[in-house]
Amino acid sequence: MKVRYFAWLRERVGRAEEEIALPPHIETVGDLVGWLKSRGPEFEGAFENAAVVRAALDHTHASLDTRLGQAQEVAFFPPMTGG
Amino acid sequence: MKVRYFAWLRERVGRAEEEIALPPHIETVGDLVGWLKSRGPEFEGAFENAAVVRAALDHTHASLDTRLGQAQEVAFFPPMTGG
Amino acid sequence: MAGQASFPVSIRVEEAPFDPTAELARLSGADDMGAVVSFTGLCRGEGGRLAALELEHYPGMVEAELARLIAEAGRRWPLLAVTVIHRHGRIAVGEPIVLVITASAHREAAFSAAAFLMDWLKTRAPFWKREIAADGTPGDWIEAKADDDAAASRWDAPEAAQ
Amino acid sequence: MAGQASFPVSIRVEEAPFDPTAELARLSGADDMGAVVSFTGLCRGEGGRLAALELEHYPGMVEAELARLIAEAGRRWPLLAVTVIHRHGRIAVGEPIVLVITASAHREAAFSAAAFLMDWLKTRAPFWKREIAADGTPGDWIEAKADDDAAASRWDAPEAAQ
Repeated sequence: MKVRYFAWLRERVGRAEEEIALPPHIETVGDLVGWLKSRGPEFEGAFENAAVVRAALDHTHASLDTRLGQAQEVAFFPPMTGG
Repeated sequence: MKVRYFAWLRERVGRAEEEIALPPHIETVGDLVGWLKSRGPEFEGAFENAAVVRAALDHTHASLDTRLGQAQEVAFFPPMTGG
Repeated sequence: MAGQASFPVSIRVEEAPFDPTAELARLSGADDMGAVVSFTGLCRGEGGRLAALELEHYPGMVEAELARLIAEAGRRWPLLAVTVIHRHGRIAVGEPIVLVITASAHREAAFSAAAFLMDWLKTRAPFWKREIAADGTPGDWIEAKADDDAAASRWDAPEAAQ
Repeated sequence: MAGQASFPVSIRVEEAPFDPTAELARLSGADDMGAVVSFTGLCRGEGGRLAALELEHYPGMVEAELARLIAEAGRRWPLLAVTVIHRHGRIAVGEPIVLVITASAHREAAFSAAAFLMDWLKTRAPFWKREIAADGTPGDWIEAKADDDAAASRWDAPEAAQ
């Protein structure tokens, strides 16, 4: 699965995207966040405040309890500030 | 005093404007309407439905009880339909 | 409703067609101009029934009333510029009739002021429309709509101005 | 939020500056197009503090999300055309960032749809702004505003679609 990061989340985790092999029992976006946070302090820091992290599955907004299902790409980013 | 008429009011009274010498005791826009209606059937017809007649004094919206005061120009017209 | 606006105001009432895009381009952005809203009102053909509209107006009062409406908008919202152009005479189907442009630092003020100006212009600026049928025959004067009165009256209460 | 709009839609997400007036001119008036509203969002200088904004975006998702927002607007109001252009990359003070154009038969639909699209775009389209100071130094990421969330949420209830 491709994971992408944007804006200050990208800066904090130190990469724009990566391919990950999903470990077993990771079923929802929230499960994935929990697993990512276990990978090191840069992830722990980036995801420490869940209230300001947004997610998308295959280009569609998702919430922490959205199931990953067959999604090819998951993205994490701060609240949007376009327009 | 100059009196001007617009749109279907102009058509019904058969003129776009006229100079009138205000008779005594005509103090408000409503008084003037009453006097105009006494001038003939075209005025009687034009002003028969007071609810659809608007007035302005010197280019400012006025109501039936607005006093004519020193106004130089009074205008009568239907509800506006610009824009 | 008295008083002058404290920002650049352009008011034009004219017979010739105008180009809304050229008018929008005329607006030079100040450092703090973050939002520009434009409204263009066009002559509808009503499914081929009409060739044009004929607009009568009250010269002098139109300009004075538009200036009063713009000054009122300036008291309600922090505006940086306003343009209002309104045509009179014969306006063919597809041509613009009216253009309102409002500029502000933020979008809410620009949107609200533009909607307010259009709603009040419709019920307060002395213009009257008559239909010209597809075969060129002058038709009826258009009647004022209760909808337009309702749209204008939503701005009556001071608390509606935010 | 699924589905396609039934009217002409133009969505562009690009780095180069665009000309809002040229985009407005591109809209050809249908017989029943009586109202066109445009919103242009410009880069403010914040009193000389900023030189530019740098906009990061999520290619692919931006276009998909904008298409969903426009389709939703089309379900709420009888629209005849919608254009949305949004830039990314470096945007100098005074330059346009975003343009939304909505066309309808009547002004209320065009105004409401434009305001709706801007409110939802601000909170749902994946763009992130960072300040570039007057001396060229990259500054902070701009934080999302509670005001913008409030503006977006006023469209949540179906009855707010009027």
